[in-house]
Amino acid sequence: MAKVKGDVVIDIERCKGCEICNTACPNQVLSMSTQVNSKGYRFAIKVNADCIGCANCAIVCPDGVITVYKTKV
Amino acid sequence: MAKVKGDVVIDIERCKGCEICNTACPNQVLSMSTQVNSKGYRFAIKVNADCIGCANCAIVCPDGVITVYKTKV
Amino acid sequence: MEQNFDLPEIHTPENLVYTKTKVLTDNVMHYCPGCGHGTTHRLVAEVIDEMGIQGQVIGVAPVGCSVLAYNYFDIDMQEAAHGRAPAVATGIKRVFPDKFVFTYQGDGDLAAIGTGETIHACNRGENITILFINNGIYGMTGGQMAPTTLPGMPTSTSPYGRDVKMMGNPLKITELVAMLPGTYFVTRQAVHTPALVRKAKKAIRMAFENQKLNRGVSFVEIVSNCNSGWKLPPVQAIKWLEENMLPFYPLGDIKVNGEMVSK
Amino acid sequence: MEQNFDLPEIHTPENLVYTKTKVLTDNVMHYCPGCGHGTTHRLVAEVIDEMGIQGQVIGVAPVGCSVLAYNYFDIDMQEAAHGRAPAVATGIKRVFPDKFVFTYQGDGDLAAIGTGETIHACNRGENITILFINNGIYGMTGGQMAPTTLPGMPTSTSPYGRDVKMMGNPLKITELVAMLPGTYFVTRQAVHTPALVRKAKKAIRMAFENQKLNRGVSFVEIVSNCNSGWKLPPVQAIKWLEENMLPFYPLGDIKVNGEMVSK
Amino acid sequence: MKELRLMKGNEAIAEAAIRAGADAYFGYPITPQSEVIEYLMAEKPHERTGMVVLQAESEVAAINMVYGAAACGKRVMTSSSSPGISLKQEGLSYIAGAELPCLILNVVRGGPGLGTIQPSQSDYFQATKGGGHGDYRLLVLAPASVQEMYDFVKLAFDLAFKYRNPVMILSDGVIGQMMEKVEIGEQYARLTNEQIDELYPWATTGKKTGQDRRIITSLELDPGRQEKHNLKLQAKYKKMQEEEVRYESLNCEDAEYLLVAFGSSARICQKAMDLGRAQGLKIGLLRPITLYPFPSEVLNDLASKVKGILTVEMNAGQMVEDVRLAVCGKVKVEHYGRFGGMIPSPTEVLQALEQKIIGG
Amino acid sequence: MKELRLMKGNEAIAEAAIRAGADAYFGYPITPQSEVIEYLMAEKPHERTGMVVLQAESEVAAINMVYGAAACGKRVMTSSSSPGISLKQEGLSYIAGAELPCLILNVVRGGPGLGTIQPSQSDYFQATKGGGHGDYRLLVLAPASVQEMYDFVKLAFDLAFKYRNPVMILSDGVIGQMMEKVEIGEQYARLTNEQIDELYPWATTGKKTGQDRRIITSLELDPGRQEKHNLKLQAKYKKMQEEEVRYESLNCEDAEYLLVAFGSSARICQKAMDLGRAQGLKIGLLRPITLYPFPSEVLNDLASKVKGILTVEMNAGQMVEDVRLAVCGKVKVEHYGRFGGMIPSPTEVLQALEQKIIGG
Amino acid sequence: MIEEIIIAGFGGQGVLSMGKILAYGGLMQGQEVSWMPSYGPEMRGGTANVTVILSDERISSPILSQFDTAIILNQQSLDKFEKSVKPGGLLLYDPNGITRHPVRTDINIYRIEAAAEAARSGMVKTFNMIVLGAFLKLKPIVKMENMEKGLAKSLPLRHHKLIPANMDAIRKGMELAEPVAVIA
Amino acid sequence: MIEEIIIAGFGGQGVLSMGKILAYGGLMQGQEVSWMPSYGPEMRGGTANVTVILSDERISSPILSQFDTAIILNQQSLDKFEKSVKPGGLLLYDPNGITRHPVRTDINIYRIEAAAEAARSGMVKTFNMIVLGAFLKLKPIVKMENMEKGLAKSLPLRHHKLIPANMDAIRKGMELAEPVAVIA
Ligand SMILES: Cc1ncc(C[n+]2csc(CCOP(=O)(O)OP(=O)(O)O)c2C)c(N)n1
Ligand SMILES: Cc1ncc(C[n+]2csc(CCOP(=O)(O)OP(=O)(O)O)c2C)c(N)n1
Ligand code: SF4
Ligand code: SF4
Ligand code: SF4
Ligand code: SF4
Ligand code: SF4
Ligand code: SF4
Ligand SMILES: [Mg+2]
Ligand SMILES: [Mg+2]
Repeated sequence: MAKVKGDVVIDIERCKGCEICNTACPNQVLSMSTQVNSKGYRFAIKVNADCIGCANCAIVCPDGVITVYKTKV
Repeated sequence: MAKVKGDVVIDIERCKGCEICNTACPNQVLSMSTQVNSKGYRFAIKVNADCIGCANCAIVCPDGVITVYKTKV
Repeated sequence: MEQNFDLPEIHTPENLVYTKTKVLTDNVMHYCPGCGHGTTHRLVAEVIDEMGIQGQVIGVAPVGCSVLAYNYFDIDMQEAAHGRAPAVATGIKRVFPDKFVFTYQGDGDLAAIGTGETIHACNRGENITILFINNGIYGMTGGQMAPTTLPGMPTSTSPYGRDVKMMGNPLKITELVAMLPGTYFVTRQAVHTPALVRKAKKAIRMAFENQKLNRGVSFVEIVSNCNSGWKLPPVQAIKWLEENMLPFYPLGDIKVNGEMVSK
Repeated sequence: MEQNFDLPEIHTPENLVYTKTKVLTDNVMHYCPGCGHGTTHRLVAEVIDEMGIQGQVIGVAPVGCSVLAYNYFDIDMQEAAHGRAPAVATGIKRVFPDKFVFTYQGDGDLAAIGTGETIHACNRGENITILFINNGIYGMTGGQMAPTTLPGMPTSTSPYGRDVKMMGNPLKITELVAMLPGTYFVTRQAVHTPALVRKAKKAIRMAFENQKLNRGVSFVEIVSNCNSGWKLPPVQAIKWLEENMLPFYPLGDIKVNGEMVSK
Repeated sequence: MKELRLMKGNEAIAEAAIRAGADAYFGYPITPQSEVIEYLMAEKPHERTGMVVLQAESEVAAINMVYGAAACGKRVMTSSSSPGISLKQEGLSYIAGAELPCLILNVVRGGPGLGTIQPSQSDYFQATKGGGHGDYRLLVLAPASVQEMYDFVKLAFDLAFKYRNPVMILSDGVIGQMMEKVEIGEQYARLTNEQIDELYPWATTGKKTGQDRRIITSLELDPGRQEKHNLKLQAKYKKMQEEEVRYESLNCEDAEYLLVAFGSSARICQKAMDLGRAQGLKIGLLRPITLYPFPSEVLNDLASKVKGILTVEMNAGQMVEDVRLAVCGKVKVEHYGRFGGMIPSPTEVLQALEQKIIGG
Repeated sequence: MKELRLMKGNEAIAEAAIRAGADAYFGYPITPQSEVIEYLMAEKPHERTGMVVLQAESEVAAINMVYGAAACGKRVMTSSSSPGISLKQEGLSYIAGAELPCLILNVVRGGPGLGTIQPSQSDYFQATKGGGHGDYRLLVLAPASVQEMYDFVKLAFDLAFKYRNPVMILSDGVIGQMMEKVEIGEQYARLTNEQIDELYPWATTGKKTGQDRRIITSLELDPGRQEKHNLKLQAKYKKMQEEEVRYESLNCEDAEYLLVAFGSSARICQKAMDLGRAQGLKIGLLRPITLYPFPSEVLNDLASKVKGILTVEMNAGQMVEDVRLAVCGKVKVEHYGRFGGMIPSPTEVLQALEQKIIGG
Repeated sequence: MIEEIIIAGFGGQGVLSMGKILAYGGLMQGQEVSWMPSYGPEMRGGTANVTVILSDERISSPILSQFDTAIILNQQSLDKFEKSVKPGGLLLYDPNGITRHPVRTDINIYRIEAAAEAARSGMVKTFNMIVLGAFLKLKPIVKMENMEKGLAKSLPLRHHKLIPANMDAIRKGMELAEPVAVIA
Repeated sequence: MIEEIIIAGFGGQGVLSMGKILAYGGLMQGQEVSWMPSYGPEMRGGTANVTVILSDERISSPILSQFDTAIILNQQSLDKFEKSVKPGGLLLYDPNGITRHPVRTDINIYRIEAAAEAARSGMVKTFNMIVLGAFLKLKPIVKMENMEKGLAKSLPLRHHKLIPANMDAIRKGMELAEPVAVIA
């Protein structure tokens, strides 16, 4: 089975720090920043390189913040 | 079994000649007059002496026209 | 001159079997000949009479042929705006929880413009009695289509018969309100034969008795005739009712003691 | 500074798995963090995108938190008065039978003030899609009790919890509309986990596909969270939803292809 | 020659709607105007022109169906009578706020409340000052004959689209129920969807590729922008005042006494005027046809010439306020009214004029 | 000393209702007045006084619940904001027609349509001329402070029962949302059912043996009798005009220029007046407290003394018509308005006065 | 020419359609016409009346309190409208069911036994046309040919076969009008 | 004495309650007070502001466009209200998150590092009281004893145990107010 490598791009200005993506990620890739964006929200950040591009985070994100890429390596 | 004798009193000014009492009477006691009352309606009249005071006519009469008496003879 | 069959000698109080209750006034009702509104009025009045609650009842009649019901019931009454009787009754019952409150509504009133008020009063379980006269038409305004008009039935706003594709389906609102937890007793009755009148009266009695026990909504539908709207003489209208209305709106209890009656 | 885990090298069109659909505008939604309105918007937009019907859809959003939905959907939209979206949608669909028309309504909107419009549009079988976001509360106006508020649940107008004796029972309007002959597809979904999102999207897709076939009303309830109204952070709100809302509002299809789904 | 028919006012409205190319009617029955929907249903307009006719579940639903269809650029109408029109006030305010064209017919009956089904003009304030909330105006036409019931339908649609504003025909039980001769006009074609797209770029007909989406709303959370929207509405109303005032003036040239009345009251006043003139009284009649915009200017002019003005209304005194505002104290203005379904007779109007104005 | 509290206007209304011995509140949430029902629910008035508080399914239901309970002789109220008040117009017309006492609070927001939730006074016409159908009037009180929000509740109930007429408190988002000091008055007991039977023989409390049944209705099919009923209503309104006009006049004795404003606009005008007086301008302020009946007489008197009048309203010019009707051409009357949720500042009011009246 | 007429009777007597046919007749003759009914399905079992005006000029008020002619078909209507006939005007009534007969002496009073005739001939439906015939005899304001055209216009096509019978009834009514009291 | 104040910041910063406590303090001191919020739950995630007036006399307009004092807690509010301070008036702001600092030279500008202090002390909830303390230091219009009474009045009974902590925060704020630019 080919290994899968994924990555997410987070539009931090749209993010509201709700942490729902975080809960949905199978690999605990996401966490919340300590800084805030211009609206005063902490935002989602990647905390490891384990993303498999499953898009779980993106499809539960209420604000359409996350773009997901996936490739077989 | 004691024989039952009934009679109905018809308030002809209230009667609207709908003939529903007529249909409900088991003994065909009632029929409609040829004359009209002051509202222009034909009204219920008794056409025989076979009333048994069952009150069927009275309880289906929409206008509360009929009073019923009954006695054992 | 017709023959006289009177038996004045038996007209004594002991022999009295039936006479118009005093809870109905002596005013002649404005209903068309043979209209079921009259019969239903009488039954409600008789129940009030027999329960001895004439002084504790407040009735609500909204717009519809029975808008002048207050001319006939000798009780305190309120006339309500079209469709709003359940809200009006809610207002009354909430400030007078110990009085008996009933609404007397037509099918246009209860199931068209008043749908929201009907559903929500039932859903809240207001402790009231709802009398619902379903004649499949707007009687008062001249025979327009009602939510309950049968498929194919002609009315003045469906002159070629109700076309369900264009005008929608007849609404069985009684079955709907029976689904709500706030209704305790839901039944469908008719009043065009002596036997049905007797059953309907029992149902109305139960609907009022439930109020004493604070059970929530008691909902009594009466499938009735509108001779003017249907353009049929009374006796034919009753036949039409039996052949067309009753198969679609079958008589019987739907919910008793808060439980659906299984079919 | 946090560590950088970006893999810009794989950010190519072939590798793109997921990105916000263009049927949503780039405006940042005004919803509170974690609100299910956002997710639901996205799914509707994705379905419109995938069906290629952006130019044929007219959406109706009445008052409620989603009143500004027209800022987010890149389609022609109408804002409707509170509760009236099904009537507005009826008006649109009747003059544009070939367009896709949907309403997007909250529980206060659809099941309180809009009860009459909801029931009658469903009963007429208007060929529209109704999206019903049930968060058990009036989000927009500051968390008042909705018809769908659970027993005992505190809101700003039931600060000591919903007392069903006084305030009435929660209304399962979805089950009611499923009883009406005019509804063709009635389902209850949620969008707080990836699996549920996928299912919900399928349901929304089916609801739009049905319009092509002139099947009548497709009604999709989404059980959702209102973090502000419930006064819970998003992740906790989702937990509360699972533990409290879902047992009362069980997910799943209720009516498919015009037939009740037997349980 | 055009086709002549004897029709009720309510039927004339319905026939005129079909002929004007109306796309949809949504309404709920109520006396004394149910003939509108009854006539439409009998005529099968879906076959004649493709016009949609739907009996709604309530007046509230009906006006919101109008909202939805009007927002699509369609010619849409509804009709009702007083209590039903009250229920439509929120919807009307939304329609005015969202600047949607449509036609609302009110065949007024006596109020308040359930009142009576007999004719009345007691909804003048509601129609002209905005019975709903917010600063908005309907353009209000008051027909005084069955022919005008017919003619004003097309006029109303034209004005509604010219201004993107709801237009009300304020009629009453007399005009709605009476039959008169009507000249039936031509059948205008309904607009095609392509024509709508071209003529009404604001209409929600489905977003066109490469173009902006259309949004129909009356919401503006930002008060600054909402104020701008209000100013735009006010400018529109001002334009109506400049361009759309309509009235009929009879015998006003030499009049010493002026009757002002609209709708069926004006018909009665015309007879009263004839009776008075026969007695040598120089009476004129000014009949406002647009109640909003009100013919204030002509009244102000006439006020300089006459000795007194009597408004005759089937209400407790409503239009009289607009007459007083127009006249601005120049001359005495009194009101004579019958109400609750009572209709003044020409003789009693003449008496009132003599007592309140000529003698008074 | 009476108890002092800092309260929002909306909360003051709610507390005042409990203290005035109100029997019931029926309402539906809408910004900016949802605090009324929220405060009531939090206070558990069913425990404090036995008062009933119910969140209705809609504004239409709420006003009809009010109808039912008011017909029982109970002290009943509802509250809403503009769109919700529009929905209540049919019910209000019924209540006025059936002559039932009750209290309606409108915390006005900017319209038309959904508009904005910000403060406005654009429902003046609707409140004073009858937004519903038929010839009826509400008695309308316009509070200008949180204290008046509190005080007018009892006053409104008293007037409502004195006249058997609905009374509206016409407030706005400013007065509803602001907090000010409130002197909390005593707790009045709710009337017992026996007291109601004695005081209000018209109330439907259950027919008493040997007495006539009570009928609450607004229907009268016979136009002659309906007209009598209308005349009775008109006589009542006349009595209100004679007995219930209320206003506040500030610095009117020596005023050369008069500001006329109600509610929160009057507060702003007061500041504008102070600013103007500081510049030596002799400005007075007349604040109508009852909008119906309108203080026409005092305005007519003042019109003889001042050089010009400016009405300041958060609308496009509504009360200005009543001022003009009162003044009857004696002196120039202009209107300055901000709307759509915009609130005029004292300085801009002063500028408007200078431009439109003093300079103009 | 202007003729102001009230026709009044029970709901079922064809009062409104009689007025309508007369008005259509006038229309066919090129006259201005108006037809204003008392209305209200909400009032059941009551009386019905209609004001019909035929005129050579534009008609002002369609509602009147004084009439050139009153055509009266029951007691209530007689009681109500006898006084509304202009001095010198015409009162035409069917005596069937009338117990209190008209008393005015300043008007022309005629009777038409239409109910009796309709019963006799078995054509109950043409009752109102008999009355109308009597009126047209007394006031020949619409030519018969125009009445026929009026009937054709006012009846739906499927009822056009009834026109001859109706015209016969009108002619019959013309024969049967009888003076009761005629002023000098 | 009359003091017209605007307090403005993010929704969650306690802007409204700070205003309310100040107003209650004034009330306890026998002053006339008014508190007028920008409102609208319908606008989510936006900014909040409140106008508070304390005065010895009856307050006319509760809505103002010019203020004696502006208390500013975020960038948007600074951008919006800097210009609304009367010449010679006071602008007090928390520099946390502020990138574009105030520039006016005709007013007195002070800063209060309340966010930082609240974070430091772990008492995040008292952030707004620290700000209020700074204001009261600069404009001692309400006595501390009345502030304490005001707190007691404005907090529900179950929160009265928090009064000492709040008073401490006010006192802390008094210490921390720092001038930025003070006019002569
Ligand atoms: C707001 C409003 N809309 C419409 C009407 C007219 N109206 C009066 S009764 C009625 C319907 C009557 O039908 P139903 O309720 O079935 O009673 P029925 O006369 O058949 O007994 C209607 C439409 C009204 N009075 N008020
Ligand atoms: C006629 C009218 N009544 C009340 C309101 C106020 N209002 C706006 S939205 C709303 C309820 C919102 O709740 P819901 O429909 O559940 O939507 P949510 O915000 O929860 O998504 C209310 C009561 C209004 N705008 N119009
Ligand atoms: S779900 Fe979306 S909005 Fe929420 S934290 Fe994750 S990226 Fe941000
Ligand atoms: S795509 Fe999947 S693995 Fe990657 S961050 Fe999102 S949820 Fe985690
Ligand atoms: S049922 Fe009553 S109204 Fe009908 S005919 Fe018999 S007695 Fe008369
Ligand atoms: S009482 Fe019975 S038997 Fe006698 S007339 Fe009536 S129905 Fe017939
Ligand atoms: S119209 Fe119909 S419902 Fe009304 S009284 Fe006549 S028969 Fe009865
Ligand atoms: S208030 Fe509730 S429903 Fe509205 S946006 Fe916030 S979380 Fe969502
Ligand atoms: Mg019916
Ligand atoms: Mg909700």
